Amino acid sequence: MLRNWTQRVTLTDIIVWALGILILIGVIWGSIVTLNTGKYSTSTWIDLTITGLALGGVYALIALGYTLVYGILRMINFAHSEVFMSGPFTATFAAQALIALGWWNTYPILSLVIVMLVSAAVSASIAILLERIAYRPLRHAPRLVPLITAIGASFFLQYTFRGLYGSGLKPFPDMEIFSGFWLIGTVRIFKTQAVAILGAFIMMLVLYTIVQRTKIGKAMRSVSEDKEVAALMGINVDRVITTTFALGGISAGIAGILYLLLFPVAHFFMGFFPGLKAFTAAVLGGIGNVPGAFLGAMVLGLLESVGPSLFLDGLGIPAPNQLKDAIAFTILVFILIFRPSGLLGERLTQAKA
Amino acid sequence: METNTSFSWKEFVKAGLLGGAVAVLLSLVGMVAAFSGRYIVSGVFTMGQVLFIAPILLSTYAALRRNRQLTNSNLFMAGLLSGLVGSAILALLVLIGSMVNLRAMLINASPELYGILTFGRGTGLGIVILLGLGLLIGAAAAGFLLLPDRIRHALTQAIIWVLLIGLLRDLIVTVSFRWGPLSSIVRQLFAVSGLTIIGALILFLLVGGVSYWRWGRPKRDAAESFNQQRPAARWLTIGITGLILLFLPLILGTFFSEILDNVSMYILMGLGLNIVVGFAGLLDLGYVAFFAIGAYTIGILTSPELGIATMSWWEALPFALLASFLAGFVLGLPVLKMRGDYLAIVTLGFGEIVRLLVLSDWLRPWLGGSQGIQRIAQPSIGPLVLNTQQELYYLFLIGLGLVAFIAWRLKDSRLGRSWMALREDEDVAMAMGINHVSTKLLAFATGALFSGLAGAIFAAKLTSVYPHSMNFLVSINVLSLIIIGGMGSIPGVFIGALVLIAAPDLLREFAEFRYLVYGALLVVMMLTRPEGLWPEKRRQLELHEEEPAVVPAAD
Amino acid sequence: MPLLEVENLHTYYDNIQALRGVSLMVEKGEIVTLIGANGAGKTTTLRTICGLLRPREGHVKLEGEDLAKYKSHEIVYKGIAMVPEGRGVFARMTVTENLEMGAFSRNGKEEIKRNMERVFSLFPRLRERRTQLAGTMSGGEQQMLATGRALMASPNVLLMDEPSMGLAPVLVELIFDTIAQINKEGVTILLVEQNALMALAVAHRGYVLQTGEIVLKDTAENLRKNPTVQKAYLGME
Amino acid sequence: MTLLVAKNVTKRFGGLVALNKIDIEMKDNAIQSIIGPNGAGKTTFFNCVTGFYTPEEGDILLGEHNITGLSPDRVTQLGISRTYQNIRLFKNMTSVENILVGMHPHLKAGLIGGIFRGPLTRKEEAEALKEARRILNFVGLKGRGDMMAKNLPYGEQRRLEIGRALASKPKLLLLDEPTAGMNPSETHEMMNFIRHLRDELGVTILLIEHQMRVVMGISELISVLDFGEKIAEGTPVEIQNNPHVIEAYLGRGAASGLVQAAA
Amino acid sequence: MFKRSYALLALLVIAGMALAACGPAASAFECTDALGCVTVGPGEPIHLAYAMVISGADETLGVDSRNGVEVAISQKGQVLGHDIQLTGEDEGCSAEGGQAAGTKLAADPTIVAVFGTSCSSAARVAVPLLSQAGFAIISASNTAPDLTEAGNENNHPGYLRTAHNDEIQGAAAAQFAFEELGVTQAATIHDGSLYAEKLQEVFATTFEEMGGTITTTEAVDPNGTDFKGALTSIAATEPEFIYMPIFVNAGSLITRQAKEVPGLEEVRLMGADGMFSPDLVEGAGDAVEGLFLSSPDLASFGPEYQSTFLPKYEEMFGTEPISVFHAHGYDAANMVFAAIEQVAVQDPDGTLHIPRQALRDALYATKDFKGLTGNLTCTPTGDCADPKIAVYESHPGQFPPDRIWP
Repeated sequence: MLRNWTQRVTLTDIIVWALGILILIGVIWGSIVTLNTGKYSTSTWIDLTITGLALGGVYALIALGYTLVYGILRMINFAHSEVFMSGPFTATFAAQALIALGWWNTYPILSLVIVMLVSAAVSASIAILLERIAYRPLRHAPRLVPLITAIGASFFLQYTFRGLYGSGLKPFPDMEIFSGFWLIGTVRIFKTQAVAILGAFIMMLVLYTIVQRTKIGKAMRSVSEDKEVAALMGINVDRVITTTFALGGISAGIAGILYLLLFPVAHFFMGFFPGLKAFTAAVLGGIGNVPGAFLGAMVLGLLESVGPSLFLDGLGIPAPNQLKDAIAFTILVFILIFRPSGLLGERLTQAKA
Repeated sequence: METNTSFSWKEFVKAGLLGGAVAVLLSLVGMVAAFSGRYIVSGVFTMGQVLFIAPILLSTYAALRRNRQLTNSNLFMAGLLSGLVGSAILALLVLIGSMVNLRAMLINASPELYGILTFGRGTGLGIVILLGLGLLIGAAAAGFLLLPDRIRHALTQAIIWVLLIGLLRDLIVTVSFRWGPLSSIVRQLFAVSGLTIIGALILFLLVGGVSYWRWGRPKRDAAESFNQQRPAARWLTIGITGLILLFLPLILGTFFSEILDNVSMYILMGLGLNIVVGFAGLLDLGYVAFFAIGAYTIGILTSPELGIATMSWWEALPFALLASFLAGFVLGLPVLKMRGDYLAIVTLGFGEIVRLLVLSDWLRPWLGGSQGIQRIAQPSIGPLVLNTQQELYYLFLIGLGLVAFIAWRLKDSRLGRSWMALREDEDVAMAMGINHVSTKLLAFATGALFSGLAGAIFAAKLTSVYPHSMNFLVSINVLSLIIIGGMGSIPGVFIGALVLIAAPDLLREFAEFRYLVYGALLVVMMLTRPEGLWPEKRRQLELHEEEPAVVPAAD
Repeated sequence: MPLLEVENLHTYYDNIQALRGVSLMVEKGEIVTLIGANGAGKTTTLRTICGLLRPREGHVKLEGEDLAKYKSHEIVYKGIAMVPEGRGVFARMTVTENLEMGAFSRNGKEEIKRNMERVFSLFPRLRERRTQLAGTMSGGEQQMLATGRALMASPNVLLMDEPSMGLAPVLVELIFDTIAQINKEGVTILLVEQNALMALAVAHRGYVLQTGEIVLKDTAENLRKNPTVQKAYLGME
Repeated sequence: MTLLVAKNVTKRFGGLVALNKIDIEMKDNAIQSIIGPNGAGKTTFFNCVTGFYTPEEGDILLGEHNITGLSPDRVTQLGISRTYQNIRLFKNMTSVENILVGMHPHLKAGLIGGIFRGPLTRKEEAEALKEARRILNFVGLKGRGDMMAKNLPYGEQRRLEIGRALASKPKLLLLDEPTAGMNPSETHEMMNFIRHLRDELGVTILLIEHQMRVVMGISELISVLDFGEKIAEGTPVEIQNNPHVIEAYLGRGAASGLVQAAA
Repeated sequence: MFKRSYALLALLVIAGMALAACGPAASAFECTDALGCVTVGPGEPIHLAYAMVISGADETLGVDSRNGVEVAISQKGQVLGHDIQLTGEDEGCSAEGGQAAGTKLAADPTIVAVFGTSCSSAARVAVPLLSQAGFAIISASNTAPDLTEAGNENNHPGYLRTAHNDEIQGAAAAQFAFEELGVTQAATIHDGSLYAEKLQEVFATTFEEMGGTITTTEAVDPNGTDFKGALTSIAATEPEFIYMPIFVNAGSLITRQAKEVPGLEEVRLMGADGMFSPDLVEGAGDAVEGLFLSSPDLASFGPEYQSTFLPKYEEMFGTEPISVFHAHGYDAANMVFAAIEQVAVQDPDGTLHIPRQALRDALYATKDFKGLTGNLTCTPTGDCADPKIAVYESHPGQFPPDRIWP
């Protein structure tokens, strides 16, 4: 066996593994040093963890859109970040209107529901339009083509929103009921964070149930396996795909409101980085897998929040938080190298060769 | 097909709606207003007006063309309908805008915009005028379709040229400043903005006349006619082209030299990315990383600021090239096992990592952080320091010639075939004895090398580098240009760069809407002409293949 | 009136013509087979009938009704089901789920249950493997599943594309036996088969397709005796 | 003289055992077949031999080289090439280019050679082109060199694929259902062509085949796989009379039919 | 195609020549200026240009200043009977963008003055080009000290700015923190922009010179949203004060999140003029309470800012100012108008001659110019901003904030 192994290993593998191990050593070393110096207290770590989970919740909901679409069309909807941006961006106007009506703090739950509906509706419509105009005609084209279209659509949407609504910041008003925090023992959880984590979890469960249990969910699964055969079963493939995009859009729209609760400023470029992170999360969890997207997002949120203080600080890197995006992207790269199927994804065997 | 003389009005309403929607969009994103200061024909009409009229006109015309079989009167009816619907949507915008303050949301829904749309005649009269204009547009579209081909062609040409020359007024005037006597002549044709009426008329008649006259004469495309020439004539063509290229900056002045330099730089990168994406089929969205590495290597090695080394540009160049080549190799190693879209995202991640690293405080002592690196050396030949855009143009020219030659040679080599085979079917290519890793790496590294060269010249041109110059948009620019030009096509890179890099540089109002238009262009291009403007022949076949072209194998 | 009638089909892949005026008909209760060489257009014919491909010319009629206005997923509701070439089971779904997908066009719970029973009695093997993922089953079992799945739609006409492909000869016999049995239960079948010998043994009538055209049509028995058929498709010298 | 030895080869996918302790040996210059129903592991075995899969257990030897777990390109360079069940040509390349890609291991020009095109490179390319035309003629595709592979008719695509496999000058050629989708007369031609290959070029050939007529007609030794196990091995006559094979694979009718046909 | 266009060109030239024959007669004015004069014919507009960032991530900065310039133009109407034409180039907030914009503008001799650049990185490349072309260049938002430092290679003749030098503001902030608040432990945050990094550097140097300690320097992503990590790192160094001269987006989020990080609840935050915006008050919500901002002394801002400038801005652009340097742009434009009016020579037919060197001299000589941003007086190297920096304390829902220092 050993002989086989040595034959199989190429220079590439050695370099890649060496890089991986080097980074791992760095991470461990950094963590040890940080923990030894005791620069941060336990409650600090807990705080960072909760922050990370809340961020993860938002990523999770965006990641669901990537995962659903990838599952069914085997394409990366690069413009999903703009689907995410469009909903909350528009919702800030709805929020202003609600404030003008005086509903915002008198009927907070109703207001939140309205804002979420607006956001989900806009995001879903953008997603559906995107599919109808930009992707459907290209369903049989080589894979690069729809990806490039998606990149184009992403830019088009970003700058259309910029043109329509301006490039300034759109503040999202605070909600009184969500200000402040709950104290559980010595742990502080900000209400907005709790809402984000909870909301994401519920949404994930809802989507998971839809995909696994309902008729349309089964139709989605069969379309993802073979569109032609699915059509032969009497499934309207186009409608199923549209539904998938709509679900992804709704989830992105809701993600957008959770995002605004946490970070109450919207602007036309707000989708780009969360989109990339969410994609990373989807890949991390195993793209095409709904619980995987959730898990991946949580892990990513955590690493991003805790990572810089934990790994980089100990290595003596100044301003470690500047590099937290680099952490996310490094994770993406290494996941795709060492376990492209992600944490929960099934290993796609190439048994069909 | 039934020979039905009646027409389905739905289609034309749709066409009108589409045209109107596009016109409204262009208005609301601010393009109409931005271009409304730009006269095409001074005092007559502006580019802003063109922007809201053209969508309706074109959409109506396209719908009519699809229904050519209709009777003339029906064509006119259909045209009127479509035009009216289109303009009605614009009118609706004006009407709503006059009643509700849309501006709370839509920042461009300004009184200024309504003024432009209603030709400054107020809401009531303006809407009537607008609707009338819609009918006029419809009638014009129908009438245009009914014109004899020859006249229609001449008319189209004339309109396009008037638009073009009118738009480029500033440039032409600017260049003409270099040519004293010519300047005053040229300035007669142009007003402060756009063409004078007389200028437009002359141009219109001239182009129309020439194209009317040329109608029906055999047309050959440039490449074909070039290939058909006798060797002597061919060399003459090459020689003349070479001479023109050589003297271009002297003829056109600094303004154009700057654009030429920019275009050349992007062509340089485009040729590199073309190898990676076009030849080998590896979508690389982090191409800017290698550009950054080339530029920063020059910066680190030549700038006295960091105190690392103070080489001359020429001494540092090999290091820059080597660094980017090796970076391509090293960065390529781990990612090349991936396929397709994963690769795209990972390379994007790489590009961002490189940007974040050069920006970081961590590496600041060596890379300058956000303050960048200044006082970078410029190349010198003997006593002559290449420090103006005109002089640097020659550096670009040499680099370009070299790189284009290499790209062209590689395309038809054993390596080129291996890339193509990998692109077509990776498994099978491996089973043919092609080492997919090293072959892809070579593509990646060669592409990186070209990008590094572009970066090295870039650093010399600016004498400074900043992390902010190394952003994702550079990668997107390069990718867009090779796609618009035609993936895998070497002349396509040149065309793509001219369209995407030179055009926005020439039209300054355009800069604000650059990425909006890029985005739309990429989508439209992929939907209608995925092979690009100057496609590589092979690629063209490949991208249009929807269903297996041969009857399925196991029938 | 024939149950299924195909008139003068011209079908193209891009600009390459695959069918050049194929006409055929299937009477109620028949097994009709379509034989021909690779690339003759057999699969194309089936795909055109069930709407996966659109003919440039010609009509497909079911009980006299032109199907041109229906999309492929709507045609299932009209009573045409297909067992696709290569079986096309949903590999990551269980046997039961596959069968449920087959009944996607049906709403009556009772009917679905009944059909499921019928499939299980036809293929007892499937009952044993109800909860197994379809992708992990053998080729023969997958063929059974695909056939069963098509039956779940209670079709009037069953289109079968190369049911014997890649199966052990011993299973081929079994599959053809089942085809005959399904037919006896009242399902009309249009069968495309490479294995002309077996196909003609089970079918009532047959058509011979060559480069997109019908070159011969006759009863199965006569076709078996036809010297051209014998030479070209049955391998008898 | 044995060319290929597969010893104890086992390959699993997750929980599924695709190949279970398979032993297959091939003599130099032989024509052998592997038969068995779909999913029996035939193609998986091919993939193990050509380096696409690494078996969990067992060794595969080509001559004196242990090729277990080598990457596909290395295996090809050592002298194995293959065709595919569903033809996999480089569709958008011409026939000649397909062959030239097949000749890859025997050409040298790399990055530098490709750019500078020195006399050596030019000579190499010219000779390669000549050789490619010769191979095209050999597989009966004279004059089709500049056609896009996807525009060739089905039978010619099959032959082009074989030509491409031959271009790497293999010692061992693996053919995956070479007669799939052919009518009896085409099949007959293909059988002759396979024999011709072996006799003319001295290539050892391993087939996967479903058409018993072909298998029985040209193989010298047949291995029968079922559910990843080798259930029998022997000459065509032995196989046809092996009760185990008849029960698991051939069936009584087919077996007797074959016996008649062979008679 | 090619032949046709050649033919076209030739015909154009001929047609043009014919027209040129009846050109206008030469004027009598004689230009003695060292850099030459710009001649504006009767009925022609005075050509001003901008080189600002109007696309990409930093576009609000440039668009806002440009809007300020446009407000000034719109209010001014005409200068000496001539319209004002404003054209411009995008400098992309980058060196290469600056070079492109600079080169292109430099090639147009009708331009009198250029407003710009927005970013200092662009300025370093663009200014030498524009300076050589003889233009007056006035930036509304360059703050890097080297641009107006005498003898520095990045200082060029003809360059002025209405934005204040980082040296002044950074030092003022340090002085405020150390002397007024009496803090000795401070942390700083920058966002990787030239502006922020330079300001925090100046702050840190001054603060340490005074005897304070900089506990740590963090850097954040200006487009980021979650800054808890960075704030936690800072909290671990136990500062009394955080100086974060960044922009509104990250600034408002940090202001909020700092209140949620244990150990930072009581730490005072201070921003610079990059955050001096109503958007910040809205974005940071209640957390804005007690946030210090340094900015030019609002007391010297004329009342016109609220009464006429803002309404005009909103009327023209449909939004409140989207960044911080609109008023500086407005002042820059008015300075140029005043200078032109001062030096231009007008012919009886309305033709205007603007001597370039004289224009520059007039600008450099600006003294006590009543602008929106204060009383502007230019130094010989072009620093025109009113150097009076004040510190403000913010309260929720209130803009402008309360001036508390000096």
